[in-house]
Amino acid sequence: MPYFEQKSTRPLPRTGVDLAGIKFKNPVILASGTCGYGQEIDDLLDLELLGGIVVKGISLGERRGNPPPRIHETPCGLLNAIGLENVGLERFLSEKMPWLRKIDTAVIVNILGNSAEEYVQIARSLDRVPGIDGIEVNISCPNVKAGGIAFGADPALAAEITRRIKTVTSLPVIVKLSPNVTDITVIARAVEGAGADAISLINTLLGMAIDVKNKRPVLANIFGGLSGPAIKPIALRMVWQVARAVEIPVIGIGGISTSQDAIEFFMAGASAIQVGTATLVNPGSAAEIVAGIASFMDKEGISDISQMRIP
Amino acid sequence: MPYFEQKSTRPLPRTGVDLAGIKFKNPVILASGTCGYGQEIDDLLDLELLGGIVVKGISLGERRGNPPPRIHETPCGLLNAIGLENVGLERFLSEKMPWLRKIDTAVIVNILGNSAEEYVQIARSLDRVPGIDGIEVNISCPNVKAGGIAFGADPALAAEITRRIKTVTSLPVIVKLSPNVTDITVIARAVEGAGADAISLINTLLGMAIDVKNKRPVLANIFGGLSGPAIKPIALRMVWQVARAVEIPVIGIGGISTSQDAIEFFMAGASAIQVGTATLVNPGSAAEIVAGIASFMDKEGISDISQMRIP
Amino acid sequence: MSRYSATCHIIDQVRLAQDIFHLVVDAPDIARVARPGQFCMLATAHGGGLDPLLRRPLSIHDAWPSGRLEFLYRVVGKGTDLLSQKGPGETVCVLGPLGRGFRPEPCGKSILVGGGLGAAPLLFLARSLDRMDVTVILGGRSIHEIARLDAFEGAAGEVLVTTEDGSRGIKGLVTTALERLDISSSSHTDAIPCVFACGPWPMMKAVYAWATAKGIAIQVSLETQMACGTGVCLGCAIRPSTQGRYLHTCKDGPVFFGTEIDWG
Amino acid sequence: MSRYSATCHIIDQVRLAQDIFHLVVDAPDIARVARPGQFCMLATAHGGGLDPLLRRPLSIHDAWPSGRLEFLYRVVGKGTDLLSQKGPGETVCVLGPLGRGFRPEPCGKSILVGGGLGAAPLLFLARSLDRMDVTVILGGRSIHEIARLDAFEGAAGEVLVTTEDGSRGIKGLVTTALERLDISSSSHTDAIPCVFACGPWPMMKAVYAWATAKGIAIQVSLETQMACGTGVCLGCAIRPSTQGRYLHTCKDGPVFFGTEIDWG
Ligand SMILES: Cc1cc2nc3c(=O)[nH]c(=O)nc-3n(C[C@H](O)[C@H](O)[C@H](O)COP(=O)(O)OP(=O)(O)OC[C@H]3O[C@@H](n4cnc5c(N)ncnc54)[C@H](O)[C@@H]3O)c2cc1C
Ligand SMILES: Cc1cc2nc3c(=O)[nH]c(=O)nc-3n(C[C@H](O)[C@H](O)[C@H](O)COP(=O)(O)OP(=O)(O)OC[C@H]3O[C@@H](n4cnc5c(N)ncnc54)[C@H](O)[C@@H]3O)c2cc1C
Ligand SMILES: Cc1cc2nc3c(=O)[nH]c(=O)nc-3n(C[C@H](O)[C@H](O)[C@H](O)COP(=O)(O)O)c2cc1C
Ligand SMILES: Cc1cc2nc3c(=O)[nH]c(=O)nc-3n(C[C@H](O)[C@H](O)[C@H](O)COP(=O)(O)O)c2cc1C
Ligand code: FES
Ligand code: FES
Repeated sequence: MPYFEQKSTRPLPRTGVDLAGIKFKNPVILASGTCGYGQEIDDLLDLELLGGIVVKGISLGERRGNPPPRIHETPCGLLNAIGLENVGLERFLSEKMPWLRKIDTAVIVNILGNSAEEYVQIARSLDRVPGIDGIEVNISCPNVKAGGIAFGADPALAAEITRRIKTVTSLPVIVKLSPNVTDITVIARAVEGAGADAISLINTLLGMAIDVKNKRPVLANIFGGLSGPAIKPIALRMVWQVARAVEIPVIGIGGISTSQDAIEFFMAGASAIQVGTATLVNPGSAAEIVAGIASFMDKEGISDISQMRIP
Repeated sequence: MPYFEQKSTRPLPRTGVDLAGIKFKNPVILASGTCGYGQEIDDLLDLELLGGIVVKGISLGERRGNPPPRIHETPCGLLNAIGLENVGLERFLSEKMPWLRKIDTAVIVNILGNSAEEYVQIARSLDRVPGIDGIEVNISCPNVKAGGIAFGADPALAAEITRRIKTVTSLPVIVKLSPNVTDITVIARAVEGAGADAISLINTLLGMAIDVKNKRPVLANIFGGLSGPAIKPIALRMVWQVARAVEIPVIGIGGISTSQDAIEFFMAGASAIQVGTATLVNPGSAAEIVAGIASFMDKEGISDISQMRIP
Repeated sequence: MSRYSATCHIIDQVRLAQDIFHLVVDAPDIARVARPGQFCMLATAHGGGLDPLLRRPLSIHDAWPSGRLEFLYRVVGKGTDLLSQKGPGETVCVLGPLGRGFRPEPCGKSILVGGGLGAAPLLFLARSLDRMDVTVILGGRSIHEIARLDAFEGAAGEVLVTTEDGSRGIKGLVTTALERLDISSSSHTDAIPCVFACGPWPMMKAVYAWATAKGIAIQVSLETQMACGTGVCLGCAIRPSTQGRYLHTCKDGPVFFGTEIDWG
Repeated sequence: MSRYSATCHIIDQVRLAQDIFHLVVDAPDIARVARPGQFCMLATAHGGGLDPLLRRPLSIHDAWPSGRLEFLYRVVGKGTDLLSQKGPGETVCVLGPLGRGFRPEPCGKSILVGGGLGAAPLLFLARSLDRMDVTVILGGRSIHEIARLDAFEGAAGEVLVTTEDGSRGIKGLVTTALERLDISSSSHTDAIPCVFACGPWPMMKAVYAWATAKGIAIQVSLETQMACGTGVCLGCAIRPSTQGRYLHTCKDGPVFFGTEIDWG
C-alpha cells in the first residue's frame, strides 16, 4: 500500500503544452514544407502521435515553384529552393483539409503572400475553417522573389502584417521569423507588439553551392535555404535570445533530429519545437523525438516542458 | 619537335595573385585564430608553400581570453569562444615577428580593438614594421564584449574605423566582415567607400550549444562563433553577393577544407581564400588545397585564378 | 500506400567490378510489396555520423517473397562509398518501396534497355514478365560495365550486349542494337512491342527518339536529386512535357512514360 | 618539435571489455619520438564523412622502436564508437606525438595511479622507469574496468588493484590503496617517492590532496575539450593556480605538476 501510494504521487510526465491558445498533445510539431499536407507520409509516421503539423506554405493562388535543380546536400545540411510550390488556398481547403480534419493532431496552416494584402486575404479565408487550429505566418521564405524575406527583415513591415492578420482572424497567429537578420530580437519584439500569439524560428539561412564541373550555381534559383543539423547552433542561439526578449511563447526550429536536440531547445526557452529536415531523412524522427522527450522527463522527474527552461 | 613546342605553348598555371598590393604566391592563406603565430605548426605545415598567413587577432594589450570551456563540436562545425586570447601588440612585435619575418610567405596581421581609437593605435604601430604585408581589420569577432561585432554590424561605424585606419598606415588594409547581418553588401560597400583595399569574409556565425546533462550552456561565454564545413553554403552566398557589390578584391573564408571548396569560392568571385577550421582538423589541409588548385587549373587549362569567376 | 522504414541485416555484399557492388539485404516487409521500377532510400553514414545527411536513392534490383531485397550500384561519391564498406552482419536502414514503378501493358515483345547501372531496375522487371517475350539490351563502355549478365540471361529470352570498345557483344551503343532488332517478331503475338529504358540521359533521349519514330510506347526510369523520396519536400521536380505543374520523380516516377516529360 | 601527421595501418584492434578497446597501429615516425604522457589526435569519421569533424585525443598507451603505437580507450560517444568499428587492414589518420608528457625526476619509488581508462598513459610511463621502483595502482568500479593488468604486471614491480565492488583486489578507491602504501620503502633509496596520476577529476583531486599532505610531488594528466591538439586554436584552456595566463592542455600539458593548476 505505501509503495503504491508512493508511485502514484509521482505524476506521469505531462508532455502536453497549451500554446497561443492551441492545445498540443506534446511539444513536437512537423515543420512546414517537410511533411507536405500530412497525408503524403501518413503510412510512415503516425501523425496522431505528434503535437501537431504545419502544412506546406499556402499562397493565394497555386504556385508552380522554382525550376529544378531545387535541392542540394551540404555538410550536415540541405539547401532547398522549392520556391513555394503549393496547391493554393482553394485546392488546399477543398482537397487537403478534409483529410487533415480527421486526424487527431493540431493543424497549423503556414501562409505566404506577395503583399500584405495577400497575407490578409489568405488569413481571412482560413478563419473559422473547421479543423484549423492556428496560422503560421511565413515572413521568412528566402526562396520567393516577392514577399517572404523582405517582410521578415523589416520590423515595421513584419509588425504591420501581423497586426492586419490579427484583425481578420480569430485563429491564433504564430509568426515565423527569418534568421537572416542582424538582430532577431528586434523583429521578435515588433511582432509581439503587433499582437502575435507566438513566434516560431528559425526559417532557413540563405546559402548557395556551386557546381564546379559545370561552372554554375547548383540551384536553378542560385540561392537556397540552408536547413538541417548544420544550422542547429545558430537556431538555438536565436531561440535563446528571443525567449529572453519576448513574453509570448517561442517555438524552436532548426536542425532538430533527436530528443536531445529538442531538449536543448526547451532549455533555451522554447515551449515547443518543430522537426523539419529530419523528417526528410527519416520519416519516423518526430515520433522518436516524442518518445525520447517523455523518457527524459520521466527519468529526470520533470512534470512539465516549461520546467526545463534555463532561467 | 612539334610535340615539344605544343607543350611549351601551354603556360604553367599561374596560381599567384596580387591583391590589394600584396603579392601572394598562391591564393591560399591561413585564417586568423587557426594557425597561432605560424611557428606553432611549422613542423606540420610548410608555411612557405602557402600564399600567406593571417596571425591570431592582436589587441593593444595582452588578453587572457574567455574562461573554459571555450570550444564545442557541432554537426560538421565548431563553436569557439576563445575571447581573443593573445599576446598583445608589444609581445607580438618583439616575440613573434622575428620568426615570421624569416618565413617566405605573406604575413597579414589581424587586429581588434575595444574602440576606434584602439584600432588606430594598433594600425599605426604596425606601419612600416618589416615583414608585415598587410592588416586585416577584425570588425566581426562575436566573442568579445566591446568592439568586434558591434562595429561589423553598423555600416557607419565600419566605415569610420576603416577610414581612420587608412590614414595612419601605408599597409594594405583588408576589412573582415561579420556574417551576422541582414545585408552584408551594405557593410561591404561602406568599407569600400571608406578606402578598404580588400574585404575578407566571413567571420564566424553566432551560435550556441546546451549541455543537457548539466542544464547550462556548454560554453562559459554562452555564445560562440560557428565555423567549419557546416557554414560553407552561407559563406559562399555572401562572397557571391559581395563580389558583385564591390570593385575591391574579396577573400573568401568559411568552411573551406578541400581544393574543390576553394574553387567554389573562386567561381563565386573570391580572389583568394582563407583556410580556418580545416587546419585544426588536419594541419596539412592548406598545402593540400594549394596542390589541388594547381592541378585543377592545369587540367582545365586555366592560367589565372580570376578566370574561374562566374560572370 | 505501404511503405516501410526498416533496419535491415545485410545478407551479402559483393564487388562485381572495380566500382560496382551487388548488395543483398533482408527486408521482408519491403520485398513483399515491391514492384519493378520502384526504389528505396538507403542511409549510408556509419555509426551516429550525420554526414552524408541524406539517404541515397537506389532502384530495387530484385525482390523475393523470402524477404531478400537486392540492389546493384556504382560507387560514385561519399554515400555509395560508405555503403560499399558494409558487409554481412552489419545493418543498413532502408526506406521503401518508393515511387511508381514500370507499368507492364499488353504489348508484344518487351524490350528492356539498360545503359551502365541503368540495368539495375531491369532484372526485377524482366522476372515479372513472360521470359520468352523479353529482350534485354545492356550497354556499357566495356565488358566491365556490364553487370549481372548471368542473371539477365536467366530472366530473359534474349540478351544483347553492346560495348563501345567492342570488348563484348555488339560494338557500339544500345541504339546500335535497337536498330538491328527485328521488332515485329514476338513469341505469341504480332502486337507492337514496348520499351522500358533506364540509363544516362543522352542514352534515354536516343532510345526515346528511336521508339517515338517507330510509334512504340516507352517508359523510362529517371534520376534526379532527392531529399526525402517520399513526396513531402518537392525537391525532385522534373519538367513535364506540358506547361503545367512540375512532376516529382519520387512520387510521379521514377518511371515515366516518354511522353510525360520534357526532353529538353 | 617533431610531430607527424600519418595515415597508419591498423595492426590490431581488440575489444578488452564491453566498451574498452586496445588499438595497435603502425606509426614508425610517431612511435620513435613519443614520450610517456604524450597523446595523439585520431580521425574517426569513415570514408569522406565530415561528421564527427574533429579528431579525438587519445593518450599514447605504449610505443615501440618497431613503430608499433598503442592506444587504450573507452567508447563513450560517436567518435570512439566509429574508431572501434575499424579493424586490421584498415587505416586511421593519427597526428602526434602531441603535448608535454610526464617528466621523470630523481625520486624514490614512482607511484602511478590510474582510475578507469586513466590507466592508458601509465603503461608507457612504467616501461620507461626502472621496473623495481614502480608501483602501479589501478582503480575501477569493478574488475571489468581494469584493463591490461598483465601488461602492467610485466612492467611494474608492484601492481595494486582497487575495485569499488570488491570484485578484485582492495575494495575501495585508489586512495584506499594509497593510504595503505608504505611510502618510505624503496628498493635502493630512501628518497621521497613521486606520484603520476591520470583518471577522473575527483580521483585526481583526492590523490593530489593525499600527495600534498605527504609533501610528495605529483604530476597529473588532464583532459579538456580540444579542437586542434597542436596549440593553434587556444580552445583547451585550463585555469592555472596563479592569476596569470590560462594554461593550454595540448601544449603546456596534458601532464601538469599538481601545483600548476587550479583545483577549483
Ligand atoms: C530513383 C533513383 C534510382 C537510382 N538507382 C540507382 C541504382 O540502382 N544504382 C546506382 O548505381 N545508382 C542509382 N541511382 C543514382 C544514385 O542515387 C547516386 O549515384 C547516389 O545517390 C550517389 O550518391 P553518392 O553519395 O555516392 O554521390 P555524391 O555525388 O557524393 O552525392 C551527392 C548528392 O547528390 C546526389 N546524387 C548524386 N548522383 C545522383 C544521381 N545520379 N541521381 C540522383 N541523385 C544523385 C546524392 O544522392 C547526394 O544527395 C538512382 C537514383 C535515383 C534518383
Ligand atoms: C589529452 C587527452 C588524452 C586522452 N586519452 C584518452 C585515452 O587514452 N583513452 C580514453 O578512453 N580516452 C582518452 N581521452 C578522452 C577521449 O578523448 C574522449 O573520450 C573522446 O574524445 C570522446 O569522443 P567521442 O566522440 O566518443 O565522444 P563524444 O562525447 O561524442 O564527443 C564529443 C566531443 O567532446 C569531446 N570529448 C568527449 N569526452 C572528452 C574527454 N573526456 N576529454 C576531452 N574531450 C572529450 C570529443 O573529443 C568531441 O569533440 C583523452 C582526452 C584527452 C584530452
Ligand atoms: C524542403 C523544404 C521546404 C520548406 N518549405 C517551407 C515552407 O513552405 N514554409 C515555411 O515557413 N518554411 C519552410 N521550410 C523551412 C522549415 O519549415 C524549417 O523552418 C527549416 O527547414 C529549419 O528547420 P530544420 O533544420 O529542422 O529543417 C522548408 C524547409 C525545407 C527543407
Ligand atoms: C578557434 C578560432 C579562433 C578564431 N580567432 C579569430 C581571430 O582572432 N580573428 C579573426 O578575425 N577571426 C578568428 N576566427 C575566425 C576564422 O578566422 C574564420 O573567419 C572562421 O573560422 C571561418 O572560417 P573556417 O570555417 O574555415 O574556420 C577564429 C576561428 C576559430 C575557429
Ligand atoms: S524527393 Fe522529396 S518530394 Fe521527391
Ligand atoms: S586544442 Fe587547440 S590549442 Fe589546444
